[in-house]
Amino acid sequence: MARIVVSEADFDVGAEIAALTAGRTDIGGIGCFIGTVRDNAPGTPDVTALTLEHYPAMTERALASIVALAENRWPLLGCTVIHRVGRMLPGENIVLVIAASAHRQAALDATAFLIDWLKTKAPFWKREDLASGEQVWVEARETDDAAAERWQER
Amino acid sequence: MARIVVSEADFDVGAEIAALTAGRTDIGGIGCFIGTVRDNAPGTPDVTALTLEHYPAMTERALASIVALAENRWPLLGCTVIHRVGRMLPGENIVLVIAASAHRQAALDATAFLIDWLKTKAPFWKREDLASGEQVWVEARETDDAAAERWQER
Amino acid sequence: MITILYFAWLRERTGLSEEKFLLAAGTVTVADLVDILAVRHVSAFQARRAIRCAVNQEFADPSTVLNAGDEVAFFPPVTGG
Amino acid sequence: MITILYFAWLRERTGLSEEKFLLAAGTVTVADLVDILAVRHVSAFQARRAIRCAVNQEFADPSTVLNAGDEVAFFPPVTGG
Repeated sequence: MARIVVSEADFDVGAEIAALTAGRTDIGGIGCFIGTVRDNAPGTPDVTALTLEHYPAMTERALASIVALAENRWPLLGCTVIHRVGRMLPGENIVLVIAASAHRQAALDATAFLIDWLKTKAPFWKREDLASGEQVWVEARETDDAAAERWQER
Repeated sequence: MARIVVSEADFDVGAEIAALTAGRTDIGGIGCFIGTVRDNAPGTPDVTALTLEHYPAMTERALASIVALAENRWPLLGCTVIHRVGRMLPGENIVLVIAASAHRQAALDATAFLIDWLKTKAPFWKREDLASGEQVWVEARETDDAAAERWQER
Repeated sequence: MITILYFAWLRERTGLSEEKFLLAAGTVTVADLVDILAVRHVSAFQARRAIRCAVNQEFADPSTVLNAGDEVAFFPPVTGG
Repeated sequence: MITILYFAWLRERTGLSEEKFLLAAGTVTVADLVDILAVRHVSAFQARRAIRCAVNQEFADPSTVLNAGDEVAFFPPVTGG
């Protein structure tokens, strides 16, 4: 039921939500998260581009297993995960998560879970091109691990 | 900075997100929630229409104060709240909340906060038209109050 | 004089969207007003605990004191979103 | 024979996306393999605690036992999303 896409192409949030909800009258709430490329320093931007590398053979498998966990945990009526790879500029979309359910709490919780787990369990790596000309691999943040862990405590 | 709309007209989620993020390179995460009209019983739909009544003089004021609370609490870089009023059919949009921030946690938390508070603090009332011909005012749910309360505990 | 507004099933049960009311001399609270309106609109004010109130477009308590010119609204718990 | 894949800065520091490796006789774990690779790719395997591993596209532990035909991937902690 879930739609999982890994692609260099950008996505259209409105079209993805429309596709997920078309003809449905059982959905009451749709949660959505979009991750975008951000300059590290507003005013004096230092990130000129972001490159997303991934492990193709593992990526869709990892995403499918994360989605399966969410579907197991919440009564989802629709789920979309799109992750871009390749080179992107500041302001561009990186990732889209949509989770639909009869009630809002399940939709919102599943959305947060999906992006938290995706950030810590799916084989993507970000490299930033800096204004200085340097290329830097983004380091994993401990707060991301903590965000993912909190779903296991419950 | 926030965009607050109360209207009979439907909204375009993609266009609203695009308007909020246009030309921005400081946004890293965008949280979004869409509430839709739902049949109460999948298979044997019993809700034929939903009518949203509101208290116009109070509504935008209440929404503005809810948005101000969110902006006070999280470093938001953009916020949109659109609530429809009037008559809607199953599957149609009712409400849209968008919250953008540099980081995902603030965007997701603000989105959940906004819809939780909106459900318990903004003067809207739902009336369902049932297949039987009856018209029934939807009763407030205690779980909605509990959802709003949890933001005060922290 | 105050303006009283009714919404949702309070509007239906009172049969009114709006009515005017002349405040009595002395201190009148929301609770006092409800006591008076409950006589006039018996079925609407039967389930008092299910009724919420706003004074001048802000949520109010039973103890909120009313002043001439106030807009007082009665409605069930909100169910938007 | 196993296939070893490198991603992100491990790919850059080893200078390789992929290499083949003939498994020694007996039980070989991910930790054993890292010991061997650390000799060959000194700078890449210097910060061992910062390296994650997947065997046949599933996250693996240092104690995971390797078998002929396995695809073993080494990479830094993931940073997608």
